Amino acid sequence: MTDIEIVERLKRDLGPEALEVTNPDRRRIFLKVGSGDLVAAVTLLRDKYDCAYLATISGVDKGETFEILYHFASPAANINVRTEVPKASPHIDSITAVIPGAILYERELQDMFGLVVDRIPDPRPLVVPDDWPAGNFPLRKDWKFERPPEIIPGGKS
Amino acid sequence: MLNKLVRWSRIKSPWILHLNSGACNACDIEIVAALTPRFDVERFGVLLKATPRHADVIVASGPVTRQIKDRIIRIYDQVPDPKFVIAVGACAMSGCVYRGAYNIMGGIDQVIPVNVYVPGCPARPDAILDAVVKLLGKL
Amino acid sequence: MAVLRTFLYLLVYPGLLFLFVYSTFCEWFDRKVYARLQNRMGPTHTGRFGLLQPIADFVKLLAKEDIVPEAADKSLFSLLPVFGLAVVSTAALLLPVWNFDLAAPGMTSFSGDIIVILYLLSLPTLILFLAAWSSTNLFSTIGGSRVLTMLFGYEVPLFLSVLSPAILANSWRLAEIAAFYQKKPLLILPNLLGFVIALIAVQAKLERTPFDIPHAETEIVGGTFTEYSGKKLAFFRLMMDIELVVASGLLAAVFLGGFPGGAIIGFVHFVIKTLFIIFLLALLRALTSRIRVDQVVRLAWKYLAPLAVLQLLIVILLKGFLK
Amino acid sequence: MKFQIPIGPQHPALKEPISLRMTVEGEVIRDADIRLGYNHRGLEKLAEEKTWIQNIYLTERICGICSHSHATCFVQGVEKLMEIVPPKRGLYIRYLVSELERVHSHLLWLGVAGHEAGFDSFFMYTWRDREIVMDLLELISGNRVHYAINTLGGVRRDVDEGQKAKILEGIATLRKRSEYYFHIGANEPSFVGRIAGVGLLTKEQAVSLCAVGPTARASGITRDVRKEDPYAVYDEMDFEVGTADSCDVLGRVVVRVKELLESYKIIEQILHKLPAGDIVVKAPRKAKPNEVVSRYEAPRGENMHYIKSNGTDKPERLKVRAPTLANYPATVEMLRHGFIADIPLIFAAIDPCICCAERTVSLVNVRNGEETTVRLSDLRRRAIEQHKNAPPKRNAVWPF
Repeated sequence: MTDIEIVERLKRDLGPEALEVTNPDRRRIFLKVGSGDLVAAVTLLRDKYDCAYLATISGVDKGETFEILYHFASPAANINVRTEVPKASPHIDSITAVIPGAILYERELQDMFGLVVDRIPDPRPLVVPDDWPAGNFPLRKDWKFERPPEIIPGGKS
Repeated sequence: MLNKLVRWSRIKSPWILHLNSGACNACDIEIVAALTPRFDVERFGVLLKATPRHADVIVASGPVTRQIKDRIIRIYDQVPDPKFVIAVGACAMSGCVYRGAYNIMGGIDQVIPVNVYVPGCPARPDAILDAVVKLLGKL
Repeated sequence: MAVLRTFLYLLVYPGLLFLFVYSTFCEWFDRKVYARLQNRMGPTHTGRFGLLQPIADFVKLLAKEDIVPEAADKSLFSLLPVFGLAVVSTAALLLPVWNFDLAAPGMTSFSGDIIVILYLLSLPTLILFLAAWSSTNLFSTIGGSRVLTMLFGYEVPLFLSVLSPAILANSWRLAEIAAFYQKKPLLILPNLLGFVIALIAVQAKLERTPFDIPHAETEIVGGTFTEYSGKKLAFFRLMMDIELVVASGLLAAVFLGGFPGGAIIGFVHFVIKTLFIIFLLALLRALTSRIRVDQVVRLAWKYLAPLAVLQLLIVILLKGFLK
Repeated sequence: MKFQIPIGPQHPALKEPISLRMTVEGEVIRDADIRLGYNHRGLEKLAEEKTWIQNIYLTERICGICSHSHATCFVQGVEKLMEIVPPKRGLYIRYLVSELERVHSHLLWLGVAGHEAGFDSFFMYTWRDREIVMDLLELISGNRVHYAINTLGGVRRDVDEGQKAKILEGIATLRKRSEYYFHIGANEPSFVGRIAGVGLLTKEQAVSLCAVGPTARASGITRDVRKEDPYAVYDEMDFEVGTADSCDVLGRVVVRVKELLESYKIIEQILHKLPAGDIVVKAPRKAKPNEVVSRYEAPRGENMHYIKSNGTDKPERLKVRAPTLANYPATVEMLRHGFIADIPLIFAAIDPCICCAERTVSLVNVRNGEETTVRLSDLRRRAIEQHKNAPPKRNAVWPF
């Protein structure tokens, strides 16, 4: 299956759910869906496109919204599903029911961006170190960090 | 006389504990490489020990992450006196490229006292050997 | 005079001082052989050829801070190393190298001393278990339970295989067994199977690879010794070293024809034969990887014990045939 | 009697800090829980504050063992963003180093596996021979561990004829030795007794838990980015993807040794085909706003970098997915119902590179046991179902 065929097939299968399908590079396909259609799209990819292998989930802080990318890989191509959620109500559905291996990446999203993943099997709050203050999400662009003062051993501090 | 004997034995038999506080593995594999036939630290009586209770010298590598800080102090306390710390690699000295990252507290000397610093990213096994020998020469 | 002699006997030769020197030498030998088999040098720079390395380790540990954990049973925790050292040193006195004279058996050579030495060799295992248990560390506890589990595995094959030469020699006294095989060296051969079994069992008793399960450092950190430091650790290490000497001496006395020829030549025999056995043990240590505790028990009961029984059978039949 | 034992964060089996909490019953593990965060350094945030060139050296220091992998994966992506094509010779040298790194990493792993199993002689011998490849890497790049040979648009150092001959010579020695180690690893009874049938991961489990690299290939999945998505020079090379179907630690040893032998083949081909010409082209300082997904087959499995640029000289977002992270769910599956004695082996079998996995993530794994039985998730049900179907070869037969 060539890239163009996959793009055509995706457009046909998903219909209006596919907001945008692009093919910027060899074997790289970016598919954009609404955040509500995500689980359906992932299920379709897994069942019909041989995409059981989820490479990772990346989040990007785009100011007003969070962009979330699910990177799938199949022998034919690398399909990246893109979806966006508003920063005001950052809710996204969990895909662990479809792909169990996604759990780590979803937890990472929760930790780093403060996204809320609905229906995640293990929603324990995961903060980076044990003593991490709540409400700090390091990968948000507006999160700033101040370095603690360093001690110079044996000298002036 | 007795003091001399004890000092001699300390110089001749430093047992090390390898402590990784969030390093990138490079210094760690070089420390392990120092045990292997090419470098072979056992010639000098150096043994890698598993528990802090048996060790004399802590060989620490890596910047200190926020999560592991308390554990490092606990491990340092578990080592019986007299104890020494060798900071291996640029990260253990100052934080190296990670200096300024939000989860890094800086070099290992921010948490426990350090006796010897070994520069290098990563430090070569020869340099680590040299550090152990120099440390013992200072006794 | 007799009191002085007893003192010398207990403290200098073949007592503590000699045992200390010889066991550290054996440890050095073991480490050196092990290192050479791995293409390394082993200790080199402490004394000539690194000979003083184990002594340096020992002195350094003596001079270190001694930590007793809060939760540990303090008196037991501190007493056990000394007790263990005493037990193995006592066992060492029973070796027939210091009392070769059959006509005038000393205090430490009597009929049945082979049984006593075997039991004295079992005690360190129990001491290790108690030491692990009293230090209350999780890893120590696991190590302790592993010590006991292994004890059930190797003890029976060891006893059976050591007793079969005794049966053939028709004696329960080490010196007599050794003398019997000196007279008829060919009879050593039927015991070869028993020798191999005893080697493996001794390896397990000394907790060396492939049986270093109780203190497997990649699994349970220091295992039984996790909480020990300073003097107590030094005593435990010395205990293990002396146990190595005693066990190899026992095997040499029983399987390799003892130590004939008076104080000097007998002593040379002792050194050569124990070093040979230590060499074999080091070889075994270098050539194998650690096995699981369930595999130890299975190995012991499935293969070692039946083979030891077979060895007994061979010996009994041979004895009937010789008569 | 059930009790919990902590493995780590400072534990001799782990050269890096991580905490495994095992619930054990006697010697049998009932449950495993992984707690990361000890090695979390916040690299992804840091990368947003550094320029493209600085980031090469930062990504190189994600991990010391697969340093070249991360740097190459990053550079590959950035070159696409900047729309520059490195010259052929530069590419060949870059992937020559990457194959040499695979050799060093797999030899290192073989030794560590031996060490975890208490087989120290094996460890010493493989590490002795690993020094050969370390010398070759030092010869090419000048460094033993962080080679720093990548730059945007090519590589920084050329290979001359003398070096070529040296590398070929070293590879010939290593090939002989690797075959011998393969013989030992697959035949030494006490070693095989420890690794056969340990750490089972069926093919279905491996697929559903998204395992990668040798862990997946030992379960019969032929997933190799070099073959599947041939980047740069790999479509010109002739090599096979080594797989095994025993699904246990022994299979992982076999896969890694097969990969070693394939790597020697690739190195020889690269050296014989090495074209003449430049090794580097000049790269612009900034990249146009765009995004790219860069994949790379590291020694431990697939590396993936998602890079987004915003027109400046710094990345908007750099997402690093290291192979070890992808293997953690599979590891928890493998550990369950194993023995305490198998923990270091199983854990080492994924060749964990905690520093890779943790540049920004913290996670506690899917939990089994009392707490989650209340809300029986689909994941847990699946895991149990699959476990029932696993072939009953948990207890290895003593091979005497």
